[in-house]
Amino acid sequence: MSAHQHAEGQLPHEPERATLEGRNKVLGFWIFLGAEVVLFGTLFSAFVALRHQVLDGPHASELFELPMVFAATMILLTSSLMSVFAVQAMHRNKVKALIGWLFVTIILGLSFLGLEIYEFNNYVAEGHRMNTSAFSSSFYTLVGFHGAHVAFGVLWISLLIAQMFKKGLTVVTAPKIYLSMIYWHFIDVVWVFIFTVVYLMGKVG
Amino acid sequence: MDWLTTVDHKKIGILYLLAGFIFFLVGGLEAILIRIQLMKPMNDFVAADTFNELITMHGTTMIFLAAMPMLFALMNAVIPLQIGARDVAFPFLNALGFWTFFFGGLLLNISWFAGQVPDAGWTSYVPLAGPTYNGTHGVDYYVIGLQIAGIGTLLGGINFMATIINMRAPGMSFMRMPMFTWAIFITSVLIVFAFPVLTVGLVALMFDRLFQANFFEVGGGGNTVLWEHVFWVFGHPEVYILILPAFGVISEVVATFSRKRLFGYSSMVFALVLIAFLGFMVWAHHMFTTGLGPVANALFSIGTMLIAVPTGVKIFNWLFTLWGGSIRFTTANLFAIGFIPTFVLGGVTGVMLASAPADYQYHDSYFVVAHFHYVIVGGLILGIFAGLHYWWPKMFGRMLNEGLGKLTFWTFFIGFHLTFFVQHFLGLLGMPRRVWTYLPNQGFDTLNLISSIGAFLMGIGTIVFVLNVIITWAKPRNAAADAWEDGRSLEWTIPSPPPEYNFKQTPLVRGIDAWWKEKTEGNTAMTPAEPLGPIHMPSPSILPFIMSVGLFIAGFGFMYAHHWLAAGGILVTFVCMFFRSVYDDHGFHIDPEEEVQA
Amino acid sequence: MKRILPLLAGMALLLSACGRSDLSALDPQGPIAQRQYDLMKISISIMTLVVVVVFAICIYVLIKFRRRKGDKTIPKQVEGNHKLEIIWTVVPLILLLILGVPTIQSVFGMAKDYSKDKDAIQVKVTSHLYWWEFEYPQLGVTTAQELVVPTGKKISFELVSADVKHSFWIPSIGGKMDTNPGMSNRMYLEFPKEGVYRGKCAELCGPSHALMDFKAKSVSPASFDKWVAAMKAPAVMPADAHIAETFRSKCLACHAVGDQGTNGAPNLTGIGGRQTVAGILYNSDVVKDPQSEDKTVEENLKTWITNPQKVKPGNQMPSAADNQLTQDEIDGIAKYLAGYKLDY
Amino acid sequence: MASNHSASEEQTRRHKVEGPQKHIVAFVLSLALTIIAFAAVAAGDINTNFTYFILVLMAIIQVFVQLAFWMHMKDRGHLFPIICIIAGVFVVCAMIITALFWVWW
Ligand code: HEA
Ligand code: HEA
Ligand SMILES: [Cu+2]
Repeated sequence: MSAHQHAEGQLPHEPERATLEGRNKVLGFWIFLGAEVVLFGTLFSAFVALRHQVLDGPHASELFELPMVFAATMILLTSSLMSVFAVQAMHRNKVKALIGWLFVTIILGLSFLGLEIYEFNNYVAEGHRMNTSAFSSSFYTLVGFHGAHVAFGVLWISLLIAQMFKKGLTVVTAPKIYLSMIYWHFIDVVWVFIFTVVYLMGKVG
Repeated sequence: MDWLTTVDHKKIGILYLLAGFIFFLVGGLEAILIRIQLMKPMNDFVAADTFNELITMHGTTMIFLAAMPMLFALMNAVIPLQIGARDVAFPFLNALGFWTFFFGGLLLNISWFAGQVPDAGWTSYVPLAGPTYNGTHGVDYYVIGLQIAGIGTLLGGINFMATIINMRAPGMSFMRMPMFTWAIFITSVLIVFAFPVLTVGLVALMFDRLFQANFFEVGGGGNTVLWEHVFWVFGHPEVYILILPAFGVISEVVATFSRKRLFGYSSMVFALVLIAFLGFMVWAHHMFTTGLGPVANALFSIGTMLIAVPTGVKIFNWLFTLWGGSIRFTTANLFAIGFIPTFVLGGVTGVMLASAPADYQYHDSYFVVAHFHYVIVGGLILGIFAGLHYWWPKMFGRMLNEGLGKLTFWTFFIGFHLTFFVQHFLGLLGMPRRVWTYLPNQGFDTLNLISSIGAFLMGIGTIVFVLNVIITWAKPRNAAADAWEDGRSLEWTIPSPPPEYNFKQTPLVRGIDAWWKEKTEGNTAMTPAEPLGPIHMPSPSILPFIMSVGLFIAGFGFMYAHHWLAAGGILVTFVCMFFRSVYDDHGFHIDPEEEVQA
Repeated sequence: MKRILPLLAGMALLLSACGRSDLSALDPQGPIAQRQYDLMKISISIMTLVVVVVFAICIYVLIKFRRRKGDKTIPKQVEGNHKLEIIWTVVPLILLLILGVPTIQSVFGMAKDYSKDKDAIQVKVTSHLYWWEFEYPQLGVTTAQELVVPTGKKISFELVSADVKHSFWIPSIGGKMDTNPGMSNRMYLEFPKEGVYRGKCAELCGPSHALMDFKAKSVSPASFDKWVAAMKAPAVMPADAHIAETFRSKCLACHAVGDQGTNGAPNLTGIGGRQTVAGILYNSDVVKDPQSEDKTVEENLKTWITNPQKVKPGNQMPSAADNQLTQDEIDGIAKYLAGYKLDY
Repeated sequence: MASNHSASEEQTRRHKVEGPQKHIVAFVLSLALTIIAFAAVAAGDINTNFTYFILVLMAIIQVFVQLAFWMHMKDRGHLFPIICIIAGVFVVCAMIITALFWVWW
């Protein structure tokens, strides 16, 4: 594959798609996200089926604190925007800016995680544990799965930042950056449904 | 060592075949024990709880550890060759997929040695499989073993989808792909969208069992019907995951041995897509007696019946491929031709089951056992045997012995019908399935005896196949490139077995049945689509193996609540992922011209 | 031909031997089973048609188009045939329509709810590991293992499980419905003829799933009323005071007879007249067609009381040893229970 | 097919790098949608079903916005990603409907 040379640097215009490996990765990752849609969808349906089974534990409308959820939502949304800027920086072949945006992204991701952990702690203190009721089990599993995805994303992006320092932007590293950004957006999209279905609808009753 | 680190799809295919076949023998042995126990009324050959362990492990092993891996074996061995590719899209993931499947299966079967074996049926219905009524670690082995093996399957699905989309040789448009490739493509789609459902179900069951969650615990507000839904939303597409590749094999074998192109190619493709689509909307036909109410039962009845139409299209297209052809009765073709009527028998009993009010009588009786063994053994297993005999020369460079092959066919085929035909009647006469024994004088005795005798015949057939393989092994590797002379697709243009890089030069595909087209135009080779040059190959890696071992260890850690062990296992896996990300695999190059001289 | 033969043999089998009339789904004894059998007949006819067509084409093709030795000719490469393809899409659709219409009618027909019907007999079925409890809420009666119903009436069932899933199935009368823990299901059946029908558990529920049989006995409405009265009559206790005391303290802790005891384990009222002990030990002095291995009620009771695990592995009843029953006590209780028959 | 097809795609690809404006618009849109959703709940006294309706609508619009702009689904060459996501959503819808209607009946 003759790489198309871009005016500003040595890299082709969309370095993530410059090689067959890169294109395979992008496609494969999308397929993986299709599978993830089903994964989260199943968790959602379990949650929807069990959401009223609270037994003696607190009900969703008593439990959730909207301001905190709102803050978490804003943080994640903003981090998504940051990751868009990261990809744009990559397309301009500006490694420094790229690293900067990635850095902001994971900082926001970490704050989101921190908030979530704090939130879970509060809930447990109020007697809402994994084994309290079917509602609590499905709540922690669904939101926890999302949290685990965020945590994985943070680890992954940190690793990529390290690689950026060491290897710079190449046709090998570019697809990785691109994928991690798609992944990050995906997490954000899932969160849209979580705050809608779990928190807001739970609050409505 | 070479085999532990390989990322070559051909070798991985052989690994899948070996492991899958061994699990097939294990599952078959379990089946034989089941049949011995049921040979006569009130038999006490095995104890009641052992029997439940046997059926559970038989069903689980056969479906997840025997049938699917053997299909993956064929996929790996054939797909890249059929589409003119040097390898799959993700060779590393391919190896990882194999090893996670292998260690997942190993973990599941270690339960026999731990003495705590899953015993709630392959469907693991709660609460029987839940912590309250199943206090031992038996079902934990099921949950964790399948979870690990499931990762492998999902990776395989993603891999083959990407491979088929991105790696086709120049000129091979979607509508020029061989039918087997199409079948695998659709199968992969089904895997990608069905397996995550199982993953979540298993996670929920695992949380219930290990962390006192309440998904399915009625006392905690959980719901047992939810498990049934989750299991079957996965479970029904799963049966098409099993049968579609067999459909693909039959399409290839029948066309080759009748020297005719596949009849109605585009309708075959359309039928595949339709089956896959409908396959996701009929799961509740396994739950007609759960009590979902008449509306659900009516809708799912009709939906299920509709699947008969695209399946029928395939059946008749095969028959009309044979029609007017010049049919050669090789072993592979015998299996394929045996497949067609047998599968139809199984399919039509499926449509009978789909009629909900009648299913109130059939459900969980031996009629269902007869149905699914007709479609699975009479469909899928015959299909796998057809595929193995057909592609054996391509995989190993040696032709299987035809005489022994035919003996395998006849013993297995007759044994099969003996075993399972009578089971229809057993079910209608009132024999429930999953019973470890039955009282005499209920009209079950003779039929069960016949059934057991048939199972022994199938056992003999299998043993003959093993003999055939061993004998063939001692023969020289002399299979021709186009081993059956009438090959139609790209895999028959390269040596048997193919070199590491498959194609010296990527071929240019000029039509459907690419190789056949060249042959009829008098060409002896494909037109290359690229100049001869060094070929890039991925380097072998031990990481997939180690990652799977990590998961295997973590599985035990979770099960026996050794949290440091679980964490350690997961850590091993993550560290491997870290290395994989940090150290770029630059691969190596092979120069085919040098190879020729060397 | 090899494939046709077993099919024909099977057909012959189907027509001649339909199994036991109190068990087989092929010999319906009630309208629900009859309706299901009718559906089976429609579907089997359709399927036979399909199978015959496929087999005919298959055999014709295999005979006509086999390759002769050394034949090198290349057959015509046919792409397809739209007319044919339309035929084999449309004809199956029509066949499915023929099956689909009665299917839907029956689905809704069988789902009719008689729970509010004053004329219907209400029965609440509760499944346990591994026995069946039948409660008649209208009548204030509870029995176990042997369901007793009047002929000619709709029997409206409410089904629920006390532990794991089971499934309630009386093949010759109609079936079946799962019993789920925590949720109840409904269905109804009718028993036009008097008789005793075999019922089965059809959902894997543990080691003794295979042995979780029950009986459904239909009697005339007059007998049924007598039976209800007899069930409600005060319990007949053992004559021997020591046996009575043992029975009360050991057995009635879980079981019930008449107005005594609790319903945590099968109700024993009138057990001496039931066809089986524990659902599977046939009583040669009660059933019409005893087998050589069948024993009398009293013998069966002794076997059961002494070591229930041996008969039904995994069941919840303690053995005589656990209950600290002496041989005399076992004999006494067995004798008493064997003589406990209801007159109806 | 895959390789030579993309080679031609490579040549016809736009050379200009897109600016951030579009994404900021998308961001603001997302913010607005989120705030509407939260406000609808915080307001509290609207009819429950209507609130549900607003919530679901906002979520769906937001997902489209994000998929289209941030995950580049509107760009060329994203046919398979679109199919993947739609297929996933299809399976999920079937299950959610089941969860709503048939698990507790
Ligand atoms: C490879 C696996 C496989 C395949 C392909 C199928 C195919 C089908 N299955 Fe089967 N099935 C299983 C594996 C499979 N099944 C298993 C494992 C179980 C039990 C699981 C368990 O409980 O443990 C099961 C159970 C099962 C049930 C539940 C029974 C019960 O538990 O009560 C039902 C009910 O509808 C059903 C229906 C069907 C139908 C309609 C098809 C159709 O796809 C068949 C279509 C094919 C044809 C119809 C033949 C060809 C068509 C023609 C020649 C055209 C003309 C035909 C007509 C007009 C009829 N199956
Ligand atoms: C791919 C799937 C598959 C396959 C291939 C088979 C193959 C066979 N099955 Fe299986 N079966 C299932 C899937 C499958 N089954 C499932 C899903 C269930 C339901 C489980 C449940 O209820 O949960 C089931 C249940 C099931 C039952 C019902 C149990 C019950 O409900 O109580 C029976 C009974 O006859 C049976 C028999 C057989 C037989 C005789 C074979 C034969 O075809 C097997 C032929 C193979 C051999 C005979 C191998 C011979 C090998 C040797 C003899 C050598 C052994 C040597 C060594 C190991 C060194 N099976
Ligand atoms: Cu199914």
